[in-house]
Amino acid sequence: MHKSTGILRRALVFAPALGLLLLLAGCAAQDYPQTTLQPRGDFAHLVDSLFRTTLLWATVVFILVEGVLVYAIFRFRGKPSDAEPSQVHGNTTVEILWTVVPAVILAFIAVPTVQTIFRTSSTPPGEVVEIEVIGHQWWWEYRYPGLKIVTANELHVPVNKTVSLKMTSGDVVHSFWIPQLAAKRDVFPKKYNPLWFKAEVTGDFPGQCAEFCGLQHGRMGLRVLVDSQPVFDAWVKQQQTGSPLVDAGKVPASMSDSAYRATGDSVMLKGKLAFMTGGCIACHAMAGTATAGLTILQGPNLSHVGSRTTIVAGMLKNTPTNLRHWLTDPQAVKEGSLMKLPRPLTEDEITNLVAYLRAHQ
Amino acid sequence: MATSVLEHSAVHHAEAKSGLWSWITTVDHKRIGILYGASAFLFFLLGGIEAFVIRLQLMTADNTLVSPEFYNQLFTMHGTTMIFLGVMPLSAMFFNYFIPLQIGARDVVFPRLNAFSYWVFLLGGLFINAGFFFNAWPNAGWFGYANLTSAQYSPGLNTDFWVIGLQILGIASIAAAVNFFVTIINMRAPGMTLLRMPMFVWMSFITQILLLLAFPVITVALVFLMMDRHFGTHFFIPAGGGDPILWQHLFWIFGHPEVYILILPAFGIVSEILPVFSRKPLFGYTAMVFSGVFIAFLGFGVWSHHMFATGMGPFADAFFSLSTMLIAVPTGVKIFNWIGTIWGGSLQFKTPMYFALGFIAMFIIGGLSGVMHSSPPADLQQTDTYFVVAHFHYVLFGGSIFALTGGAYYWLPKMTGRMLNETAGKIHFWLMLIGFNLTFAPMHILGLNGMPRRVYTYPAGLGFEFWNGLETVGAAIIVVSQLVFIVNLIVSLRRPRNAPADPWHGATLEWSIPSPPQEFNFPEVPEVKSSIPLWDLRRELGSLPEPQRVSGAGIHLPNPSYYPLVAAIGVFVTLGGILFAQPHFPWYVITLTGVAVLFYGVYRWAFEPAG
Amino acid sequence: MSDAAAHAMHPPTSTGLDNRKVAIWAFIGSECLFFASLISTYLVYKGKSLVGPLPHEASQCMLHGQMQRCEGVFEVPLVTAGTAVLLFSSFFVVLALYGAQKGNRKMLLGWLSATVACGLFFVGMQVYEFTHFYHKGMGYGTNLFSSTFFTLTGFHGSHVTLGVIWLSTILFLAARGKLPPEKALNLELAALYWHFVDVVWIVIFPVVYLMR
Amino acid sequence: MDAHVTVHSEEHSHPTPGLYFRVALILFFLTAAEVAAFELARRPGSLQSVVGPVVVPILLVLSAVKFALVAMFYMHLKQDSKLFATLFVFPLMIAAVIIIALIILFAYWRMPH
Repeated sequence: MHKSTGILRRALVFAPALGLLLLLAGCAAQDYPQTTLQPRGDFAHLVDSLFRTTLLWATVVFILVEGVLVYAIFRFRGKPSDAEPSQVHGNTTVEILWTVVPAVILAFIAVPTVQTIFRTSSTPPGEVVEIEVIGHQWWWEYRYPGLKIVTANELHVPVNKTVSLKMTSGDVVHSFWIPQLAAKRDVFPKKYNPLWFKAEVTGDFPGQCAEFCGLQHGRMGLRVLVDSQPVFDAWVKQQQTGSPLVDAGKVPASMSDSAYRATGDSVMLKGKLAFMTGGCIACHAMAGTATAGLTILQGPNLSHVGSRTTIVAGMLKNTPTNLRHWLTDPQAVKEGSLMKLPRPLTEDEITNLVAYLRAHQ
Repeated sequence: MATSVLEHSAVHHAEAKSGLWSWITTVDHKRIGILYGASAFLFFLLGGIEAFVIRLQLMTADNTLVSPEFYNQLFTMHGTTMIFLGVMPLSAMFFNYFIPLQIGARDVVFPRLNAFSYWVFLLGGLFINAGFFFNAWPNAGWFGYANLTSAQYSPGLNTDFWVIGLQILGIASIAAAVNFFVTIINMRAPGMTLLRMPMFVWMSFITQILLLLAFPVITVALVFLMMDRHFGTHFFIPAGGGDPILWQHLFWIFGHPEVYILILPAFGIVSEILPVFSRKPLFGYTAMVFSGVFIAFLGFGVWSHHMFATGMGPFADAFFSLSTMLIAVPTGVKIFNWIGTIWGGSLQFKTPMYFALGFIAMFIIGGLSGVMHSSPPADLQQTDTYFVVAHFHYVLFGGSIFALTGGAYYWLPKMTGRMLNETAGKIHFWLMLIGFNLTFAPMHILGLNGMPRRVYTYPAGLGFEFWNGLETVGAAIIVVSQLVFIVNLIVSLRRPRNAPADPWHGATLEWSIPSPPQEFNFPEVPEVKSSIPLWDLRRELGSLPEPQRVSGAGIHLPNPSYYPLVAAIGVFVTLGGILFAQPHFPWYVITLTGVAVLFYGVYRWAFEPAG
Repeated sequence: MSDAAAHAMHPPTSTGLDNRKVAIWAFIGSECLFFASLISTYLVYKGKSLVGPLPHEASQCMLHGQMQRCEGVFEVPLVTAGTAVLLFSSFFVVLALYGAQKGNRKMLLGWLSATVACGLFFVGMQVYEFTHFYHKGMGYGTNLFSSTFFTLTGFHGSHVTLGVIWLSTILFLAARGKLPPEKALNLELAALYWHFVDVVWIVIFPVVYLMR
Repeated sequence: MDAHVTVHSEEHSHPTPGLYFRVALILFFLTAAEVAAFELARRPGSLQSVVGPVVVPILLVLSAVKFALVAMFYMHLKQDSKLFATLFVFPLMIAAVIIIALIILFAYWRMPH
């Protein structure tokens, strides 16, 4: 009986080790889009190599110590009738040894740790894209002071270029986390915290708030869209149109009301009317409206909302149906969200708003 | 054995005292221990139910079993309950019952203060949970990070129940810590020098020091928070110049020693069980003592490792990282000494031993993932993810709960006079070990693959579904394992009291007296010559005779008193009144009434004959 | 107090030290961390107030509904007097204890009354100071300085008040002849607490009032 | 903290009221010195430039001396059991470490970086 339980015990004790190995060997980024184990940015690589160092030592120690433990359990099982074992109280040599050896192993972790602390603590020199990140309950705001862009939830960055984030919060403590590109850093109101990274491939990298920040902490997602330089440049050019940071949100004549009236684009006119009278304008900046130039409003800037792939802080795909659901009853979609309609919108208003918002590419 | 039962009913007058009033007025450390144990176990089950609902909610992606608000209440109360109302008072049960017995004392040094601690603890625990009935269970996390807890972002009473309840519990902890501290210093049997104390007493002793030094800090932080919420200050409110980071510092200056408060008693229990069931003394007794002292001392210099993501700067990061790694050394020494204890022994596989060995195996894993967190850059990926959740459950469940359960199987026969069923105990162990690993091992994988903590759900497509589903299955197995324990306990309690005084051939003094002990513990105070007095005696005599119950006539015992309860109610009303602190409401009438009751209780207590 | 009777029945303690004395020292050790947290907060927030009033410097304050220039609030002479009185009360209580231990009833009652009087003077000084600050436009939540100051000194003041109540109780007992030399420990415990409250003020006075 | 420390305060010569009085006098003068240092550092004058830069260390030292005097003589730590001194000094050390650490940590936060 002891024999079988010993084997079972051994199997069970090693299960977590097997799990860890599986996790390193078997998981691919496509299975876990938010993984920390497949870094795609230089900051994340620094962290990852340190992680692998600690994991290696942890695994070695784990196998050795658990191995000895299981061996001892197996080897020294006894019966009540057995003679009393030798009454050893201690062994100074052994005790010194197992104090010193772990300390030495720790040094192998400590040295690269301290090196990495200093390497990650400040942005590497050279040309950088500066972006301000502001956490809100429960969405992310991004401002590109140099490029004069304000956007939300989806962070566009160019590939192979260092991005320097200056991060703060508009309300409570949040934590900005982009696992595959960098790591996480808490953001505090009235304080700026740095983070930087250089993405090495283009693609779509999800992340999310990592510090508990209230009711909808679980739905405070974000995405980082790493673009090739030409795509990024085009995106920048598009976003600058109507940006609050460019001529206080003034739009070109081709996007003015009179232009739409001339082309008979009733959606833009009716949608805009719904935007103004439905109450959206109280919280959202929008190109072509009176709030276009404001950066202090409570909700995300919607000037280019049609160009985003998701809405509601990464919760829903940006489709007409989802947008319609969201505008019909935001509290049903995301309970407690600060998106509160002053009055229910009519069917017509919603239809026009959906078309209007999606048209703002 | 039969005669001892007979004699028990015939001779022992003290146990004739029964009924509710005798429990309310009791100052007997053993009865108070049982009260702690019963209350804590109920709270522990409540915390377990909360955990299981959490697991059901996370079983599938985008699940809507519970609302986000209720989920946040569940995880807040799960953490708060398990730490303050589960593991700490379960340890307190063993402190109460076994510190006096192990050091050969008749009671703790201040029996009425002991009763006071228990009542304050119970009222505090009920107070925090009372929020449930007002739809205001605490919901800002057991760590209560400012400024989410400010009146602006947490307007309900939820956080008030938490802030005030924790202050009440803090008073209970400090009062109990003073009591046990002095008890261990001063009530030891003749010959029991500090370096002959049982290891459980040693680890408990260190725990009391940590309680004394850590709880004042959280008390101050809670007072600040209460002032922010009700009295117009801005300690943690940025708009008024306050800094939410200060909360984090004060919280973790308390919070890290608190981790050792939760685990050191477990170390002590395991250090009692392993030698007895290896039939071999503890390996490296002195090293065990000093590693414990070292862990406690260093425990005050590592708090900021909970805050690497806050951006403290490279020098602070490096300092707190290295101090944290340093703690791994004495912790490793303890693990190696436990293995050294079983090495060369003659291992007797009784249920307590199963849990003690399971403890070592699981604690190693928790310790190693802890070392992985101590590296700040790596921690920037791990913190606030399920990797951390896995880590501290391996320490606090795989560690503390396994050890406490082992302690229950080891010591319940002494407390109740009844043996627990061995087969059921082993089923309990295997189910718990399997369920535990199924629940928490996958959390390592989830955390490293990007699942953050404290989220009420997760979207499909991030790869989290499979592991979460598996974890919920594991949690169900844990639930079954606890049911096995409860059934075992109930069945055992319905049987006659026929446990021998020394069912395991123990080494320490509690096994020298009948099970359960008589009210006065020891008919005469024993002399101690080593850390294993009973083994010495057995070696001397060849075997130990079953101790007989004797008349306690002439043995002086403290009188029962209800003033500790009165004083506890005073504390409860004083602090509870602040819950009603609204403008234009005379809440201070309630608080002042509480102060009056407290003073009344304390004065009557002080001038009451102790016996 | 009646615990003393219980002790008489107990075998002598392991260390030979009185249980209650070990307990009060353990509690004092715990209190060190309580005041350390309050003092750290005061220091960490020093100079971070967004509006006045400030301890020493002139600043802009909200008073009578409008912003105006106001002077530093501290009145060092008054607090120096309070400090001196508290220090002397420590001196008085050791004399009272000396009297209690030697069975000198006159000495005990005289010096203990003086101690209580000093304590009351200190509390009165603090009540006056707080009221005065309030009239100068410094409420509890006015700024970080006022909040940290009132919390730190207020908790100290509440300790002094408790000490006064404790010492008064003993004075009452002593006056009725219930503090014979063999019970002098009852006073010693209160005295230790009282000295601790005094040493906390020895730190607070320079750190809060004298460092600018 | 050994079990066999059986120090009874009676075994030591108790301090006399005379000693208490001398301590009280020193405490009084040290307090006066504190206030004097404060005034000298505050008032414009020839001594301001001398005392001003070192007023904080002066105050800390004076306060520490006063603290030690009260603890040693009035709280009897000098002749009482070492256990009591340990019970007081150990928490004081931790308290000091925490205060200093917090000051340093928050000083870093305030630096531009």
